[in-house]
Amino acid sequence: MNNHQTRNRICYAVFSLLIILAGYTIENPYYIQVLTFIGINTLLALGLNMLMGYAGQISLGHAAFFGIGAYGTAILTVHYNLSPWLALPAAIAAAMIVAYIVGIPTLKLSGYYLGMGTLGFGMIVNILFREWSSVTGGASGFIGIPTLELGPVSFSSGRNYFFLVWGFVLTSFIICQRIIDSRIGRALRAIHDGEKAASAVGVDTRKLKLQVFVLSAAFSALAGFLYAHLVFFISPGTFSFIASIRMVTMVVIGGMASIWGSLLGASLLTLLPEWLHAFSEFEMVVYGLILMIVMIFLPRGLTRGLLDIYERANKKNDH
Amino acid sequence: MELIPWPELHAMDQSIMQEILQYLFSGITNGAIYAVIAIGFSMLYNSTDLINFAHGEFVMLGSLCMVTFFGSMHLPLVPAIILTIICVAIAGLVFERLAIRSVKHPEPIVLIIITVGASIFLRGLGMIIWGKDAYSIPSFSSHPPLDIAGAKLLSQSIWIIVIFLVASVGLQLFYKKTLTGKAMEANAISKRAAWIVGIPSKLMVMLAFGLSTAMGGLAGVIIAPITMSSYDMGTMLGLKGFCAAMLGGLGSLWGALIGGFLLGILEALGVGFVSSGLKDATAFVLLLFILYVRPGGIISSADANRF
Amino acid sequence: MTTELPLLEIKTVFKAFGGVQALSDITFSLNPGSITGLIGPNGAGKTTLFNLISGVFPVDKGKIVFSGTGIKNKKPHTLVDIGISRTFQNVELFESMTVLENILVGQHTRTRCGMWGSILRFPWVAGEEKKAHQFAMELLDFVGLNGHADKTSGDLPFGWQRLLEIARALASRPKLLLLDEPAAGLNIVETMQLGDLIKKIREQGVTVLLVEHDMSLTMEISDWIVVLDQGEKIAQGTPRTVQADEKVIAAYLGTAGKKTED
Amino acid sequence: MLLVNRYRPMMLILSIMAIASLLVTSPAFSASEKKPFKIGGIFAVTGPASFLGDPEKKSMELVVEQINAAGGIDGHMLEAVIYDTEGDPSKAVMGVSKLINKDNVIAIIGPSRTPTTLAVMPMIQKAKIPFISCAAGNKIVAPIDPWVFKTAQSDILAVAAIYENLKAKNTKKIGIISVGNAFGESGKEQLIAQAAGSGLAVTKSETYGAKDTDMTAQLTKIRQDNPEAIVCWGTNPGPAVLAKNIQQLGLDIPLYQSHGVASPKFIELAGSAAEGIMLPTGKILVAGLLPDSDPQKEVLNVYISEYEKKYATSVSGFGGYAYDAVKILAAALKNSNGDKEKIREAIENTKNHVGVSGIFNFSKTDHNGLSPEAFVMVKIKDGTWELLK
Repeated sequence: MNNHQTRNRICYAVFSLLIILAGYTIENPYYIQVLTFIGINTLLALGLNMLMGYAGQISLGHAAFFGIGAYGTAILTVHYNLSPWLALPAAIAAAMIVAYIVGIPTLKLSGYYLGMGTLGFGMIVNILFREWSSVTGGASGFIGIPTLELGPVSFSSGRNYFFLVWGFVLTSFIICQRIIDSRIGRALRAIHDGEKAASAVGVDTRKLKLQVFVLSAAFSALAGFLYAHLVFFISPGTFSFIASIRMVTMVVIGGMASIWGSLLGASLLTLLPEWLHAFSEFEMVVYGLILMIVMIFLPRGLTRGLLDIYERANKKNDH
Repeated sequence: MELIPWPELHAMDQSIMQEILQYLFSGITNGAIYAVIAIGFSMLYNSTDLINFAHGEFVMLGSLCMVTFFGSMHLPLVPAIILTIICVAIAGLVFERLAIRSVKHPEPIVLIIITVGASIFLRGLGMIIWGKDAYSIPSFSSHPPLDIAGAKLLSQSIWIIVIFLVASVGLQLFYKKTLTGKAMEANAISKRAAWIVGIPSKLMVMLAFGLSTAMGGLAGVIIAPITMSSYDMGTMLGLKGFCAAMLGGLGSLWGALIGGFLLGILEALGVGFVSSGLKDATAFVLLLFILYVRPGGIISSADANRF
Repeated sequence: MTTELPLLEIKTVFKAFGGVQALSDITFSLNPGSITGLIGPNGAGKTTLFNLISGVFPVDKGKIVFSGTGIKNKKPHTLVDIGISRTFQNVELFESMTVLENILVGQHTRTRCGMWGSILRFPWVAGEEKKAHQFAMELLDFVGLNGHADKTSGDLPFGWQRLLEIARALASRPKLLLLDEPAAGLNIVETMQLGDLIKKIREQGVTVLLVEHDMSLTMEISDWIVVLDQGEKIAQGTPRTVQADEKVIAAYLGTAGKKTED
Repeated sequence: MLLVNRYRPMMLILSIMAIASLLVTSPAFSASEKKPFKIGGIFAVTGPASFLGDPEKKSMELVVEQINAAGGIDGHMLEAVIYDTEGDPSKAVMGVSKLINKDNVIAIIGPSRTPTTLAVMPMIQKAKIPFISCAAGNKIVAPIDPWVFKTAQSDILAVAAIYENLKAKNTKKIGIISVGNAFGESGKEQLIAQAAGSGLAVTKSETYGAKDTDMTAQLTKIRQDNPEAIVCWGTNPGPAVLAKNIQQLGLDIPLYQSHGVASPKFIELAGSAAEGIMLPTGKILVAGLLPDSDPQKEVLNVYISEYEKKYATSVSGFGGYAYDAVKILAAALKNSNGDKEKIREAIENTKNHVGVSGIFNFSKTDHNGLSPEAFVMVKIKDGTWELLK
């Protein structure tokens, strides 16, 4: 146990060092921006991974919370002139409240029914973003979201924003790691392994599932907040069904029930289109093929899959 | 207070009736499309416990094949339809053989991602083969629309409903009367038991896949004349069909039928009496309501916990 | 036997599934510190009764009283909290987790660190974890699985999985332990060890209700036997009186007797 | 769990690899001897707006090729770097960031859609780089941003052209149906905003989904108030479905479409239902019908023949936005020596530039530079266009 904690501490120390290193050595604002997007996607994947990987509950509508975070801060800062730093907790709270209300009936479902329930919820929220145009700007989008500022520091420049996003990512990683290593995390994994047995050893499965649903909504909303103040413009398309599917894909490709898998999945899905650019017309075909092949041969995601291969190779070497 | 003279009142009534009838016809047309797509979902789920998120793309393939065979190559109607359905079914079989059967641990999440991957792949393929443009083909027959009490029922709608009825009666007969159909049903209920009595389970799954994608192709065929076909038409249709299947009760043929028509009609009435902008929301609000109140769907053949 | 209040009372309980009456008019009670065997041929309703006591299904009619309070319609996790713990007929471990983690989850109701506690790591949380650890180790010792704490539970041999499941059930410090066919799938030696373990559990002051097909085991360790047949209670008493009961012989031992012989 | 923990560092290495690979994927662009002017293009080449982005990309490549064949600008060759947005604002932001920071372009053409344009504008403002959008939305140039221009005709002008036609026919009541995306919404806003000024009453304003298969329900609702005309605002294929539905329902109400369907594809899709439909369009669609006196005629003919020769496909009404943008930019690049502020000023002072989409007269207060003459009204007759006067 102690060993495990030290190892974790070393990992996070190295990780933070890498962030600082990257932030100061990478000069080109484009790369900084790409890494910032990766950070935001990592937050999305991480939140959903807590729900899917640890609690074993699928959600095909998580982009709704991403959107609530983004629209929440946009509406509060632009229409009500609120400071973004006050809008942040408000937007996150809004997503959490919505998650709580929706979660109570939805999480009673399981399997495809849960998938469809969350999908329907996501669609409805997206239609609201589009149709409630007096507040959200409708299909044309919401313009004029302000720059984040903290005293003399302005988060408009790439480097500052990079550190802000990755600071949040690091904090979120630590929060999730702590939850996973705690009594709550064990109970979550127990639910994943067998809901009936978990409830028979005293885990209030409904309450816990709801808590994690709310927690993952909070991470998604945080990502939405960061997205809105990075791009300064949001439109409903960014938070559509496709976005929800992308989030699920990040989690599954990266590796379920793995914090680092979220990072890997988010990095890959952010970078993949860049790499596939060379295929031009064939981009979609190749993208679809990659998804299928990874899932067929490494159904537990890249992180676990590669570990398995590594272990097998090691075993062979041993004998 | 002035009383409205009755002939006028009568006229008003009539126009409202005519309107409602028109909404119904509009709903029935869309509903039949949703129902055919929903049947594809349900059939597959029934035999394999799988939801094919690429089903909408098979509908797209059907539509675009029809554009090629009927629209550009000018084949006669029936051969064009049959050829299209065969092509789509073959695509479905290849997909099952290469992708689905290679999965060692068929967990729902893994299968969802694989079928989503397939849907992106097929969309890309459609774009390469047919390009980014939309296509349209003429209606199967050039009858003028049917006029019923002032409301118009499009000739293609009649085609859709007739083809839909033929297909569902055919399926019903297949399941109930033929040995293969019964074997498929047995396989759906318990793979082990079916295997023990000598039903080749793998073949049955493959057959189910072929039939399901063939239904998808059929849906594409009947949609092609009323709307425009393009490589990206499948996603929304697939979602609506899935929605309809869930509404009616996943795994039930009659459920798919009821779900499809209910969805179509409510959408049309939603446009008429609520707001056209919220049309799609109508479908999904209804879906959530059903899921919360009666998770198994209107005709629940199995409990909602089935994975 | 004693003048103490019974720990668990089943009072005229009825349960039906669809049209099938699974249990009708069942009444009996468990004395604190006793081992009670619940027997009956297949389909007698034993597992259904277990599921009613552990809150998996609601009771149709009648009452179940635990330590003086009615527990009808309480959720399984609340029942664990007030002291009822169970195992399953087909072992249900958290297979991807280690042996130790399984027992730590078993202590879920006896620990209280929540979301905030785990995120902020309050000073008391570490203490709680440490205590939970110690107790888990003690339990592993108790069931004889010491030294295997870090193994993945799904990889254990079946007999050990049984023991682990019992240890996990004990982790919630129950007053009443429900064991659903604990000897199924065990060999003779393992069964004997199991018998000893159940007696040891009773010595710790835990009341045991046991469903078991292995007659020799049941008759040997039980203080009291309740016999069900087709959803009805047909007899109860000490092992000796039950074995002599003609109704039981007719309904149960007559047919199942063969089973004990082989 | 422990097994996984042991390999945590490995996962870290994986993530380092992911980051490192970023750096690897950047092919270092080596400057050619002549030090070319690098200009960026960003269009929705694929995705739902590819009908805009694809011809725009082709048109941009066409002009760049021509200019280079003619010896470039002041001896500098033009180099176009073009990225695909897929119509997605996030991808557009990434693409523009890449153009500005990695490719170091001196000006940017595109994106194709209003939301993607609005999404990248904050970056343009910060980077202070000349930018000519190909999107229709009026929000792009109102309020005016010094660095942002656009060549596509605003929907304001399109609506004005339709309303002028309606007014001439003494129409009083119209029904609107628009697609549920940015294009439809922006059109709807303009239609409603300008209605009163043209003496029109909008009785119903409905929307449809871009992928809807049937719109008879919306039409039934619009029909209730007996409007004298229906205006549909969308891009293919939705408006063609609508046209078919109107025909099938036997509605005898004149139908107006937007410039969003101004392409032969629309007639092909709608078939016989297209007959009698009226719409505003840039002159490119009816170049052959224009009188020889029309100042744009020559430019249009040149563009059409060059485009069709190079790509062996019929010209689209939308590629012209990029064609004009590159032409305007090329003119501004002259004597600029690549100085961004000079380029910007030169664009702002462009006068009487005869383009495909109209005659551009930019100024400090007008960054679109087009007048209502940029649009003509056409009617579909016998499967082809007929100029309305």
